[in-house]
Amino acid sequence: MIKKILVANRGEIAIRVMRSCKEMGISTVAVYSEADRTSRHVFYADEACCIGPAPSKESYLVIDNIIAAAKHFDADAIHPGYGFLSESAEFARRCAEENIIFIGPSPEAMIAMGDKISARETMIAAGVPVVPGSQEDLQTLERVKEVAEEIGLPVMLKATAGGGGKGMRLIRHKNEIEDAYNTARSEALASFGNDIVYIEKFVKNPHHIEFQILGDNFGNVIHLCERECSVQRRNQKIVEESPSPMMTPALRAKMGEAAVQAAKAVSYSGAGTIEFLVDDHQNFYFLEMNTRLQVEHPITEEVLGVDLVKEQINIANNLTLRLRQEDVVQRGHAIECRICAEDSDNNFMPSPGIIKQLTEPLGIGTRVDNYVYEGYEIPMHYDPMMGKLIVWAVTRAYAIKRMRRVLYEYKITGIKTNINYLRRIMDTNDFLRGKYDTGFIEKNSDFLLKSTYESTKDETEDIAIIAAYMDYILNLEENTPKTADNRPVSRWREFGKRNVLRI
Amino acid sequence: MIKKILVANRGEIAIRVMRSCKEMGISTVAVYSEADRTSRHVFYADEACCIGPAPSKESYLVIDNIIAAAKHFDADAIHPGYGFLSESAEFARRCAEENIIFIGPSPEAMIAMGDKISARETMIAAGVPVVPGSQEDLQTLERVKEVAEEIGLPVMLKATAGGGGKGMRLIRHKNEIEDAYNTARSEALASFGNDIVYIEKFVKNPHHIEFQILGDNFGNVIHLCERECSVQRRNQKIVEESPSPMMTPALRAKMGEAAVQAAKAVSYSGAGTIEFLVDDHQNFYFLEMNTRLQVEHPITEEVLGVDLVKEQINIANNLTLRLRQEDVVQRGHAIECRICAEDSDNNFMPSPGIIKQLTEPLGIGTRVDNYVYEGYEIPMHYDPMMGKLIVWAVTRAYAIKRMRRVLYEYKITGIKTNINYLRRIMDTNDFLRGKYDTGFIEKNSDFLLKSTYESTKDETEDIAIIAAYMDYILNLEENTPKTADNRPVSRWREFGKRNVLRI
Amino acid sequence: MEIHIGDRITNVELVSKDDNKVVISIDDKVYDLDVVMAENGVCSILHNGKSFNAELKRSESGKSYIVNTLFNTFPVNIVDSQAKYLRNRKKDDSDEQQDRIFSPMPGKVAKVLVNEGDSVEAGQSVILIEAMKMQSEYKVKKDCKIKKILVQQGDTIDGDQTLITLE
Amino acid sequence: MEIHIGDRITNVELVSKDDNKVVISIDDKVYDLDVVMAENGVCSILHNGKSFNAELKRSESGKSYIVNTLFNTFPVNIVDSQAKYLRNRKKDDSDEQQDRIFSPMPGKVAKVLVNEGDSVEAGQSVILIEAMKMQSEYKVKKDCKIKKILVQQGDTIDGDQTLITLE
Repeated sequence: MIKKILVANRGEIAIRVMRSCKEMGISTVAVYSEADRTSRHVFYADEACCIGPAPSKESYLVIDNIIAAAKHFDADAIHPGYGFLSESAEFARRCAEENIIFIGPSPEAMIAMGDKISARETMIAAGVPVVPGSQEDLQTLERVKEVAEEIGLPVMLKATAGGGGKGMRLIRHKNEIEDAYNTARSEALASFGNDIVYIEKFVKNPHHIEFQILGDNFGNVIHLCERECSVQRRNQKIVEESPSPMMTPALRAKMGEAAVQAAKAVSYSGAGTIEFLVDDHQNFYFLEMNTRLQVEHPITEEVLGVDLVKEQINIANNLTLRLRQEDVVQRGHAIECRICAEDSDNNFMPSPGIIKQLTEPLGIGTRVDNYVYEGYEIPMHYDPMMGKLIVWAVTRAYAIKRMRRVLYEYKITGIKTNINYLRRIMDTNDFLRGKYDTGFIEKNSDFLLKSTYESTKDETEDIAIIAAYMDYILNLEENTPKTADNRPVSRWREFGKRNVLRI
Repeated sequence: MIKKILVANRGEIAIRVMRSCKEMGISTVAVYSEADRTSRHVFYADEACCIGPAPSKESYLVIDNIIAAAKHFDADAIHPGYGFLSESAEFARRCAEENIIFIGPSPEAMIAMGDKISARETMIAAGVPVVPGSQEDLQTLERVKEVAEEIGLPVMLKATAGGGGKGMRLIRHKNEIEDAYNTARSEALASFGNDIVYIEKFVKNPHHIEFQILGDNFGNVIHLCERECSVQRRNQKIVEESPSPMMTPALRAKMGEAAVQAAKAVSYSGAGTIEFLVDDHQNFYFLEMNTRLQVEHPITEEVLGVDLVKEQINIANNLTLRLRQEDVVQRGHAIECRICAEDSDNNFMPSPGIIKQLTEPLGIGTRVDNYVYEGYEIPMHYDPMMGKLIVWAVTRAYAIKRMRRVLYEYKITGIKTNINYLRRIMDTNDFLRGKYDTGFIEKNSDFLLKSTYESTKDETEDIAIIAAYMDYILNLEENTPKTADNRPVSRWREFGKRNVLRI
Repeated sequence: MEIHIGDRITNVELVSKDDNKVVISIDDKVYDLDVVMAENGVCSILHNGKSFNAELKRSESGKSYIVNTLFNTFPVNIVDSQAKYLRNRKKDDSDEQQDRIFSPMPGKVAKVLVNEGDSVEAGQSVILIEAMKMQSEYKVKKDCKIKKILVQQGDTIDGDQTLITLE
Repeated sequence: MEIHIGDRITNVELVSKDDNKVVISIDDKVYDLDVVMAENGVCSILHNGKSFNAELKRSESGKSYIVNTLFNTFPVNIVDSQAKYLRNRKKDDSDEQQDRIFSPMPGKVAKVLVNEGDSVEAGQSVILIEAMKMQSEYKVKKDCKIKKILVQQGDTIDGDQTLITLE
């Protein structure tokens, strides 16, 4: 059985994984870059090891350093989290060679799902619907034109090795084909060192719905229902919910079955996610498989009452799945918002810096997966996501209201965040009605980006003036020597006791 | 429908109630004593009203002041929380007279359940088992002797109007009867202005198990399963869990049915709790009914996926119960620990004071119902409970491990707390095995009260020395002028940058 | 005292103060308040029974605030005598004058796109800054000349640090 | 420097310090550490790859600490020159001498049970303090006389405030 796990990640996911390890009595080893000495995952772990300078490619992405740390600390297993090396088949293979358990699928499954064309082929063979398109590498412009005509415009031209929107071109008209072919290939070559492209039918503003699956080392695979992830800005998910407001029991059964088939087709073991595009007529198409934990996995945990990290570790321990498909019963509704250090009023400019003050929301139906703390400096080297708010409630309508309450309670100063933006998403009519697809953010951008400051000339505006004024006076008065422990309350006390104020 | 609720309480329960109000779009009015101006419930509410000086009996217990506040702010309803006026039939009646909805049962139900003898009579009539004992007021010593003989020693002599252990005497031998009768009566007279007593069979170290019930204004009553509350110190609950480790489905059905009968016998409307004593042979006896929300209600919410405050408000809005008995299905296991400002190493001496630093536990399966914040001064006038930690997990064993993790993450400085004591409860063998009754704390007191400091002369001890030493040096170095916003990290930065340190 | 909120200019005076009880006038309006600075950066104000919580973000200078209330964010500026003096002194300068390029947030110089002495056109990008896996371009507002380049590729920069001076 | 932990007396020296890298000797043992004061009151120490978090509660004097580690609570006292001086000066006084009655926590005087000038016996209760709905009795340790009573029933008291002096 696994006794010690090295968590090859940072930020909230490292803490998330370590929390479950601690609960299972498993020791943890943190790895950290030079920029992350004060990051909470270093404190939280039982042991910690510096693996290089701040840039990820010199630390969190260096397989040799992580393997060396695992060997030095005698870790039985490595949990990769998401991002970084989590989908590197090479890393998984190295772990196997070094006799370290990689908590995730086999390198073969990762490779099969990593290449988009081979994944499409595997899915077609397994009877899982894919977006209509080419099942071959398109080597010439002529072949691209032929296939595009066959499928019918509009189509998407995509790099086989692609990801993150790179090496991807939308072709609406025949005369755009040649230009698209050339630019997509050169971008793919530059980004992935590989210029192979293929074509897919373009689905306009689909729903992005994914199914969580779990497979063990004995061929058992179950699905854990869906997550609705259509609230995206530039292909980045912002808000996720489960169940999907557009889901029906019949469609869930059908898509769930397809997800299980997809995972079985690559003998998948561990936790994974099958992403589907769904159109307005409930047609669904396999998009890709993520062979790791997702950022948004907590909404599944809340609705089903499972601990996915614990399930991953049990699978890695060669246990059979704890749950059968019929044990998987959804209860209530969960929503997740990703809290990012970014200035949503200023083109989502990243906002690293020191957190001066932090009050996190608590109470019924509230879960915060975080890693930041008061006084922590969010480094500029990594992702701006600093935590996730997850709410659970009996119904979708009540979950939205709870998310509003929770966003209201969340107070952070020192850096800029997207909290106001998230609040506005919770007020958007399309979201409230549950009638939205991946076109949501664009469609509602005027409402979402309206300036937060509107002169009201009312009481609230005067309250803001008064608060600033009082703080200013207090600050002026603060020229008395300070004790080591002066706190705002005692400041105010002193101020209060004076009664009369000289300005 | 209710649009505005005055919450006639303070502390965590006031915040708990207001959170649900906010989620339902209902405005809230806080009432506060002069000692509570900086209490979070004042900030959290939409409106706030001072109702008197610090002592409860001049503020939170003054019906006239609370009614006046409700009328001034035009509140439709009053939620009493627990404690204070929550079980005052007079308060409920005044609300009715003033046309304010009291969120709780009718005054008649409160009276029927408030007097112990009448409650026993009602229960016997309803076919609910009660502890064998007298069904009459015992007016003479002779009658006491007769009844004691009838029932068989040992017996408890109790005051009809009693509570909190006052006016209560255990009689083991015949020759103790007279003395017990005299002291119990005089104590009851002094405490409750009423010297009527009755006798109950003494049940040694029973389990304290209670059933949550919900009733609407149309005669529908359901039970929401049990809570195990046997971990008690001096009749105060410390740790509660649900389900009870000693419960069986058959016993649950039987006790649940009895709880529903008990509530129906007084036409109960709202949320309430039937407390039972259970002996080792699964015999159960009605103990009393609490006609309000309990401190430990969140463990029921977690296991069943309900929001009890919302259900209370729906019932007060004259809605029929949302749930039928067959909808009530337990999932997983929940444990609650009460966090108190008290010095568990020093006879649980209360420890009011200013909270210097606070880090609350977060993440999967963690709920914190709190009201304190950094810089807040816990006043000495009220209850020492400053919040509750609630964990949920798939199994009992995993819930205990999660509670350990959560207690580990909870950091608070400035005041003394019972957190170490709670940690030790989680390590007690009897608790781990789920084999405990109300004798638990006494039985395990040696283990629970062992001194936290044991010289280990190992690395950890040296680490403690080093930490204190470094902080001391840092503090010495801190004689440079301060900016308004100096924070520990920047302190350390400055310190770090100097490289060489002059001591 | 002069206080600006957005474009609105107000005159604010402290009329009296007795412990938490504060009377303040804003222009002609008098507010009778109960004010407490309770949490780090949070100000609780009771006015006619209403409970307001204003979250204060104070700038380094201590005179400029971002104030968050439940539904709004307000920029508030305290104009004390020192600020008035600076304002008067600055009056001659055109506010539109851009004499430097800076980044509002910390980051890393991904690429410097110009050389010292270059003449650049309005809207031309001069430097690329990277932070949190995102690159931002910084442009000049009007035609000008690059005076001095104070950073080079790979440098770590602070927020508000001058990167390039213009003339 | 002399540092006490419980009953153990140690000699602690800072050997060197370069940024976070700190070398410290405790008696004869040398520790090569990576030390960060990261959160308010929390000290992160890496030693041979192990990650320790020590939670510090500093007394008002700044020289006496309660240190919590994962499984233990340690009382640590820094004995600097000032503390040594005070210790020497105090040597003549018997440590067992009880010259006052105080409460460790704030509260309210529920009842004063003696009068000035009263002779009281060891173990006799002299005052009742109430806080958080709980009453605590305070007793004298040995036979003595009540010198001065500084509080009366209903008074609000601070922690560590002298309530009664004894002689």
